[in-house]
Formats: sequence, structure tokens, C-alpha cells
Amino acid sequence: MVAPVLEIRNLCVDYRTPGGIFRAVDDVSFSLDAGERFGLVGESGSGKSTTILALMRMLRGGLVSSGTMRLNGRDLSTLGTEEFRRLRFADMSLVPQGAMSSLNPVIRIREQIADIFDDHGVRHSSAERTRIIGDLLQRVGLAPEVQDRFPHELSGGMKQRVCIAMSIALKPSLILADEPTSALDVMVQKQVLGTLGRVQRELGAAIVLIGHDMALMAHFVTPTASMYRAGRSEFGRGRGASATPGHATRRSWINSLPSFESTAAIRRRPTQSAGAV
Amino acid sequence: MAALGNSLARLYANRSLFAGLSLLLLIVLVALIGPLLIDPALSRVGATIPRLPPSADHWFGTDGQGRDMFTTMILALPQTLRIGIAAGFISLFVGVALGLIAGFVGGVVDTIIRVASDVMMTIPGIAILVLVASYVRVMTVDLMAIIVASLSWMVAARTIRAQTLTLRERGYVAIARLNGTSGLKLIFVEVLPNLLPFIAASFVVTVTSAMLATVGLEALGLGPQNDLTLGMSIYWAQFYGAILRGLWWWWGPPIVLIVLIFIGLLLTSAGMDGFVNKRLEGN
Amino acid sequence: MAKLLEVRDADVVFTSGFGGREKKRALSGVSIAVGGPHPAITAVVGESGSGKTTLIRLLLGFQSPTRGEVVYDGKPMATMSAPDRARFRREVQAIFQDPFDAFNPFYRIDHPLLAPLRQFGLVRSRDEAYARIEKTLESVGLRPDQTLGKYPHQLSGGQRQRVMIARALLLDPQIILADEPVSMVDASLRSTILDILYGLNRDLGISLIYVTHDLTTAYQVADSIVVLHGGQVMEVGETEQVIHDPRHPYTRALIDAVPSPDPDTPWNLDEQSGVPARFAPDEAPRPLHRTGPLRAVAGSVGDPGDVVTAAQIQLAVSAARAAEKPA
Amino acid sequence: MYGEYVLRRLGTMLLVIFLAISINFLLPRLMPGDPVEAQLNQLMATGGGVSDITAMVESYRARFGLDQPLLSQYFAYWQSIFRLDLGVSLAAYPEKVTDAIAGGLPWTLGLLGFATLVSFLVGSLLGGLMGWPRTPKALRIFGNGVVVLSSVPYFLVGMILLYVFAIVLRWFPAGGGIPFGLQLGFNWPTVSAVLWHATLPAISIIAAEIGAWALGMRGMLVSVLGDDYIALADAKGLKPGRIFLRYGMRNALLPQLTKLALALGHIVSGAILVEVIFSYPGIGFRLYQAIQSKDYFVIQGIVLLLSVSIAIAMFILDLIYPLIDPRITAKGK
Repeated sequence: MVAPVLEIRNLCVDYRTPGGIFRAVDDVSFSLDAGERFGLVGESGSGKSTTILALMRMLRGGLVSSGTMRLNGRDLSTLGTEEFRRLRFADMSLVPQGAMSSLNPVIRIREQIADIFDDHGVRHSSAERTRIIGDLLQRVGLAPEVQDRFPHELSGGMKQRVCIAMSIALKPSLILADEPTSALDVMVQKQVLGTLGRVQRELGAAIVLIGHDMALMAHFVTPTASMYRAGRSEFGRGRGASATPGHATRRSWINSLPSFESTAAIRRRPTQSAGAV
Repeated sequence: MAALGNSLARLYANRSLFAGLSLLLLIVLVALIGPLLIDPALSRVGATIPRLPPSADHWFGTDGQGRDMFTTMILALPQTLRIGIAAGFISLFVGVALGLIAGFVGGVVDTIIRVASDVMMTIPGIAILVLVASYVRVMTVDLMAIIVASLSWMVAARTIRAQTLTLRERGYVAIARLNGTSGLKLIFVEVLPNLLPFIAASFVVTVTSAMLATVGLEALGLGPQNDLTLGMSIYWAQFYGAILRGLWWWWGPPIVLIVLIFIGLLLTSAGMDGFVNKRLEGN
Repeated sequence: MAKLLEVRDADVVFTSGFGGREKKRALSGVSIAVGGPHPAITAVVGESGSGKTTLIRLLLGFQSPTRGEVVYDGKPMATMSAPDRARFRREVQAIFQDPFDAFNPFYRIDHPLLAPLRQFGLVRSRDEAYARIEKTLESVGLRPDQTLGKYPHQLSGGQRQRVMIARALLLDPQIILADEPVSMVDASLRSTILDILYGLNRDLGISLIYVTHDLTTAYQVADSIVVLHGGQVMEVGETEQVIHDPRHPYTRALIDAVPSPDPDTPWNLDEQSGVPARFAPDEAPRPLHRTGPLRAVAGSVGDPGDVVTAAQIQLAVSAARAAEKPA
Repeated sequence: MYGEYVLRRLGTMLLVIFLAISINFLLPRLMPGDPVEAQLNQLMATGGGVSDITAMVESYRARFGLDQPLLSQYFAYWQSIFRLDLGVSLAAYPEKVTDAIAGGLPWTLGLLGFATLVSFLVGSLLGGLMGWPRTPKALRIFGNGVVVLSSVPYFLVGMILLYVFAIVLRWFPAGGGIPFGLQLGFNWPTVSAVLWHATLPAISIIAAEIGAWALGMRGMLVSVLGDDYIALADAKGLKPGRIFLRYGMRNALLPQLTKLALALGHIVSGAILVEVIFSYPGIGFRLYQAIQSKDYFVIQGIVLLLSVSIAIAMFILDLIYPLIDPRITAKGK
């Protein structure tokens, strides 16, 4: 049985704050096979992004206090800095949330994609490189000529597509998408998410999608994968991404969400008698 | 207020700011207390035997004109500080006022102030100061402060204008307008308190550039002729070839004092940048 | 007779660049109304850059239109006398989007609560002021002892948003303009705050303009919906009709872009064409044609009814709803 | 779009030059009691070392045309500017001001240009390294030392260097530009002599200015490293060197260039004083001499030349800026 693409066991991440240790991720475990789509849902500050940062070893100030993370069977904690650097975007890539500000504003799109190849030892002739980058952009619904443009000349949706193109440049086996569409307009959101889904399926990679819009997630995640509901209390210390074993009962929980069909619309309630204040 | 309490704690944490402020405090104390402890007569020309190296009774030796260097330094320090700080306050006041007006009034007024400050920045201050100073027959400490101030207001104006433009768009300013506040009250109650760290930072930068210009002018001999300042003592040392004749104690002490002042100012402004940026990230 | 605040056929054009050559049309030919005899809630829905925030600034008097006018209680804003302007300032209040930007970090949150009471002379003493403040804080679900005396950074986003609502209520306003009041608040709190806003209309008879990019929340609270795109009104009408029977292609695309939380209803995510359909707003604004007693759509769809303004449809909807609700 | 940007920057430059010339014209006339006249009378009274005093007074009268209304004097002044006739030197009559200045120009340009370039580039790189987390601690301490040193004003550094290296150690000449009686020519003796004399002044400018650039750059890089595109570059598994140079420094350099443009006035001021300390034959020293001898036309000429050259230098920097930051021409700065 081939090892799962990603296997996280009892992951805990702590932050040292003036008010003592803050446990951002509290005993999270889940695993993913190739091609699987996994949704990580929760409100802001619920630790869902921290899990991804811990995976990519980009925790600023945080510390993985316990738990193991295995990518394609390899325990990530055993890798040295240089080894881990080579693994980034080759085996595991990231689609950032703030696409608007995630591209280097002073160099062309072409150079930012070429960097990935160069620093992972992938050599091309310049003509070949142009063709490869052109294909990559076309796969995410952008014209090949976009590679000669600067980031400020592209719309929010186009910038996010460039980030998706980057994330599949080295054909990784796992894509981490940290709220890739929350900064975009509603209409563009659907197109970009659709592109991400299509590209991930063509690549056969596993994908972890982080988000707080549960309705959006429900449509993206394949029925088999389960969803973690990351709790966050209003005051005081936030609880980490609590581990919900097996499948959350999606039906009951979804009904509580505002939507056009649900009858829980506030407006429908009979008008109370006046004079509340 | 709690805000002041925790900022003092952060002050201590910001080592360079703490070091800078304590150095400046020490210098100001020396400038205030020093003159009370020495006999000013010793600083008059011919009061002592000239060109004596540092010794027991003349700690800093004597200069070529027979003045006791230690006494001269103690009297010169407050004068130089006075010019620098007076020029600092004048140009800060002008700069903040223009910055606020440009930031809030906007339109043509803003363009005029912005272009004026940019143009004045390009003209080499020392050249204009030289021109003006060479016309003035009798240069006094206060007149020098005004002349120097006329060319160091631009820094404050630019910083405060930039900050006012951003603060003006903040939500709480709009809320204040909804609460019925308007005009000057809006500026002084809502915007000014948040400008304080930037005003403090600009003050340090302005005093530094004013001091630099003052000492520069004095080194060219354009400082106050009959007042004793650190810059002028360097000029007289250089004028009488003290450097070539190796009388290091004539130009050494003023240089050391000036260097200490500037190091204090630099540490404070570097510390303040950290403090100001933190506030930017803070809210 | 509750007062009416109207924007009449307004254009807002921002000029910038060298010699003012670059022109950006934020709003063109927009007529919106709020208040009037039957207090109601109108949702103005639009994506970023649709001109919805500019519309709020017009209604608040923070921005004057390049063409057209803003009228309150029959008096044009531009030529309003000082007392009328003071009364306008008190009766038309607003709530903003960013809870972290709406409070001056230098002061405790008591400052923006005391200021309106003092500025409009609504209280004679400090105790009377605090009494009113505490009552209003409670009405928005906040406990005064856990809120007053604190600095903004000591309160959560949700708390701050409710303090902002309380501030508006202190002036007994007739109209509240809410600019994306829940978009930066956690989902769990969103419905609580929407509940409060709806309560203001239902219980206190306050009329609201609720500006949002999120159609589902608009559906939750609004009586009528105005769809704004590129500074022009695409469609306006009673909420149920607009949501379940959208006429304008842009409205249809907006509704289609919202995923129904029930995964079984199809959302055809995977058949997405690469490039999204572009709805470039045409240069000259297309007039609104009435397609039903409580509906109007921009441009001729089928046989165009008579030309009408969004304001007229809004008022028609609020009148119709008033007829339904028991007096 | 680039055309419009160039036009606007050209306009600013011309405005600065216009204002500099106007200030230069107005300043002497605003002064209470025209010191030029006082100076001349004093010279006439003592029949000072100038041979034909009356001729000079006439040239002075014609020069200013005192009786004419201010406006026509202003136009006369502008005409003389275009004819590059900045008047006549009082101290070294009949030498024209332009000749007096021309002599010093190459020296100052060489010294100033070289010192500013070196201190800007080395200072910025040092500052960047001080802000980069992976830099070894020793370099950071060295950097902080340089920054503290830079707080000392130019000419004081000059004085100290002069005393230590010229007087005590005698490694360098105590002043001047070239040894007396040396044939100027493009041969090694001249060049080596020039370099030898220019070393101490250059070092004092660099020592005083390098810290300011380092401090500025460190602050900029630290703030740039907080941006999202650095996080993504890190996530992309790029080599640290590339992140530092192409993502960090490239973006942090932009505000430094703006600061360079704004600091030109201050740098020139410092250079003038250094020339005075080392009696280096540039226009700074020439200005100092003009002050000593109250040679007003030469003073005005030099001040005007400095302002105009700085305005031109700023214009050149403005042209370079959009090549580094493509966003500039997009929305027009």
C-alpha cells in the first residue's frame, strides 16, 4: 500500500506570547492520498493557517511542540534546511491568500516563475523556457504573453492564477491553498477556484484547501474527505483546530448557514411587538 | 494613562532610544550646571598663558588666545545647544503647521507647500546660509537660530504632511465628523495626538540638521563673532593653524563635545524610527 | 412624517493625473432614496469598484456629486442652512466596515460615545450621558461594565462593531447608512449583528441603506435590493423577486456565483471557462425600465416598461411592505 | 506614459532652476543697506589693492543698474545669465566670475561624484546586510559601528583625519589639490598626485555619509522582508541569496534613490566644508575664499551653480527611477 501523500499525527503548535504559551494548533491529525481534496475550515485565528505554516516550516515565532508530519512517507522533521528548501514547490507547493501582494512588484511574471526552475536545478534554453512558462499560464486560463507583464498590470484574479501556475510548475504531489480566493470578488472567486480544481485534478496531486466560507468549501471538497471545524471562542484564548474524528455531520451543520433557500432568514421572523428599547 | 505607561516600558526595551536620550540628557545637564561652577573670567582673551597643554590647573589646556579651554567649553556648550534647539523648535513649528495645512486643506495650497519644500530641499542649505550670513554684519546666537531654522523646516513639513494625508482618511476621523466635530477641533482632538510620535521623530531630525548647519557655518567663520560657541572655537583653532601646529587640545575638546551631541541625536532618532514604525504596525 | 434622504440622478467623476486628463466615473445617473413615510432597509449590492462606498459618501454629505444633487427633507444639501445641516448631521448616521480603523487608538472607547452627546447638547450632565450610553450599549447586546473604560485594542472586532452601532443610536437617528458592517466580522457574530440592524428598522423605525458585496446577507435583512455595477444601477426590486427571478444578466451572474451551502444542489464548479464573463458598464448609463410593480431593470429587456428611478421602486417596495405588516 | 513622466520631472527641474536664479537675484537686493556698495566704498576709500577702482565701480553700477526699476534689473540679470556672464569678481578684478568658478568645478565634481557614489553603494549594501537575518553577527556589529561614526559631521571627520594621517603620520599631503609647480597633463605623475591629494577628503565624505545610507537601507529592508512576496519567495524554495538580492534589496533600493535625490543638497554642503578643511581647490574652497574677501558676485555665482547642478542631478535620478520601479510610469509619480 503506497504511503499517503500527507500524514499528520497529533500536531501541536505553540506560540510564546507575553501572556504565556498560546496553543494555536491543538492535537490535529489527518491524512491525504493522491488526488484527494481536503478542506480545513474555521474562523480567523482558529489555527488553520498555522497548520499550513508548520507544514511549510514558515512559522514565524511559532514552534511545533509535538506531533509528526510525513510527506510521501518522509518525516519532514528529519530534513535539513537545504534539503527542505529543495522540497518546497517540488514536492509540496503553496497558493497564497493575498495574491494581490504575493508577486514581486518590480520584476516581470516570467522571471518570478523562472526563479522556481533555476533554484531547483531545472535548466532550459531561453526559447524552451518561454514555451514552458507560456504553457503553464495557458493551463490556468492566462495568455502566454502575460509572462512579459508586471504584476501591477494584472487584475486580482489574474495574479491569483499566476500563483496557481507557480504552484504546479514543478508538478508537486501536494498543493496547500491558504484561502486562495477570499481576497477576490465573488464572480472571479468561482472562476479561480474552478481553475485550481481543474489543474489539481489534471496533476493528480492532493490538495488542502483552507477557507472560512463553508458553502464554498462544501462544493470543492470531494465527498470522501472530511472537514475539520476549527472552533474559536469570542473572548480569551482561542482553542486550536480541534480534531473531529471521521466525518463531520455536514448536513446539520450546513443548515445553520445563511443562504437563499434556508428558512432561517431573519427577515421572515414575525415582527415582535415594538418598543424593545 | 495606560498608553503612556506601556510606552515607557517599550522605551526601555528600545535600547538605542534609551541610550540616545540618556546621553542627550547628560549633555544638557552639563550645559545647565557647568556654567554655575566655573569662573567665566578665565574664558576671556588673554586671561591665561596661551598654548599650554592640558595640566592640573588647566584641565583642557589653554588656546592660542590665552583662554582656558575647559572654561570656554563649559560656556560654549549651552550656546551651541541653544542655537540647535531654538532652530529645531522654530523649524518644527513651521514644518508641522505647514504639514498639517497641506495635509488637511489639500488642493492648490497642498501643491504650493509640497513644491516649495521639494525645491528648498534641492538648494544646498549651506550655500544659502553662507550667502545670508555673509550679508549680516553682526551675527548673534538668536539670529543664527532663525537663519538655520529657515532651511531645516522642510523635513518636518514633508513627514507631517505625509502622515496627515493618511490619518485624514482613517475611520475614526469620519466618525468624529459624524459626531459633529469639525474644523480645528477635528485636527487637534483626533489627528494631532496620533501625530505626536512623528512630530517627536521629526524634531530630532530637525535639531540634527540645524546643529549640522550651525556648526558648518561656524566652521566657515560665519557664526556669532563675539559669542563663544563650539563651532566658533573650532574656527578660531583652524584659523590660527592649530591643526598644523599640533595644538590638539585647542580643537580636540570642541570636536569631542560636538561628536557626543551628534551621537546622542543619532541614537535617539534611530531608536525613534523603531518606535514610530512599531506604532505604525501596532494600530 | 419621517424625512426622506435622496440622491437624484447623480454623477461622481474623479479627475487625476497631469492636467486632470485621467477621468474615473465612480457613479453615473444614480437615484437612490432612504427614509420617508415607511422606514425600510435597502441593500446596495456590488463588487469592489462598483461605486457603493462613493454612494455612501454622497448620502453622508462627505462628497458632493459632479452632476445631480443630494436632497434631505426637500432641502438640497449644497444650499442647506447651518441649523438644517446640524439637524441632518444628527438624524443621518453611519456604521463603517473596519472595526479596527473606526476607533482613535489614543482614547478609550468612551470618547466617541460621549462626543456626540456633548456636541449636540443632548445631555446636561456626565451621569445622564453615561446612563444613556449604558442603555444603548445594552440594546446592542454589550455589557457596559465589560466595554466602557477600555481602549479599542482591548475589544474584539465584534464588540467594536456593536459599539459603533451604539454610537449611531445615541443620536436617535432616522437614517443609518451601513457600509459593509459585517464583512470583517467572524461568521458566528455576523448573524447577531445583522439581527441588531434589522431590529433597528423593525423596532425603532430607522431606515437603513445596507451596502454589501455579499448577496446572502442582503437577502437576510433587506426589503429591496439595488444591484450596482461600474457606478450604474443594473437592477432594483423587492428582495424575493430579485433573488429568485433575476432579470439582468449581471444579477444572474452574481447570484450564480454564490455557492449554495447544500452540496447536493449543483454549482457546476468544474465546467468553469478560463476567462470570466466581462460586464463592461456601457459609457452612457442605460435608463431603468419598470418590469413589474416592484421591479426595474437597466436596458430594454423584452418590452420595456416606462422609465423609472431606483428611488421610486424602493419607495414602492417599502410602501408595499408597510401594507403587509400590522401597523 | 514614460514621456509624460519625463515631461513632468523636466518641468520640476526648470522650476527649481528658475527659483534658484530668482533667489540669487533677490537676496542681495533684500538685504538692508547693500553690503556690495558698502564694500566698494570701503575699497575706494582705502584705494585697496585693486588697481583701477573707478572702472570696477562703473562695472558694478552697470551691472546692477541701481536706478532702474527692479523688474528691468531682473530681466537684465536673466539676460546676463543666458550669456553666462555672472559678473566680475571683486577680489580678483577683472577676472570674470565664470572663470573663477570654472577652475574649481572639475575638482569638486571628481571628489563629490566619487565619494557620493561609493558611500551610497557600499552604504546601501552594508545596510541591507545589517537588515538580513542570515548575516553573521560580526558584520552587524561592524555595521552599527559605521552608523555611529556617520553621525559625526563631515568636516570634523576631515579634521581628525588631517591631523592623524597628514600631520602626525605624514602619509598624505596636508592639503591642496596638486603639488606646486607640477605640469598638469594626462600622465601618471599628475593622476597619482591628484589621487594622492584627494584621498583624505574623499574618505572623510565617505566615512560621514556611509552610515546614513546603511541606516536607511536597513530600515527599508527590514520592512520589505515583512511583505507577502518575500513569504512566497521563501515558500517557493528559492535560494536565500536570490531572495536577498532580487526580492529584498531590489525593492528596498527604491526609497533609497528618492532619499539620494533629496540628500544631494546636504551632501554638497558637507563637501564644501571638507574642501575648506583640506584647502582642496574645488568650488567649495573657492566659495570660502570668496566669503573671506566678501566677493559677492563669486559667492552668488557659486551658489547659483550648486543649485542648478543639483537640480540637474535630481532630474537624472528621476529618469533612472522608473527603470528600476516599473510602477512609476504606470500611474505617473
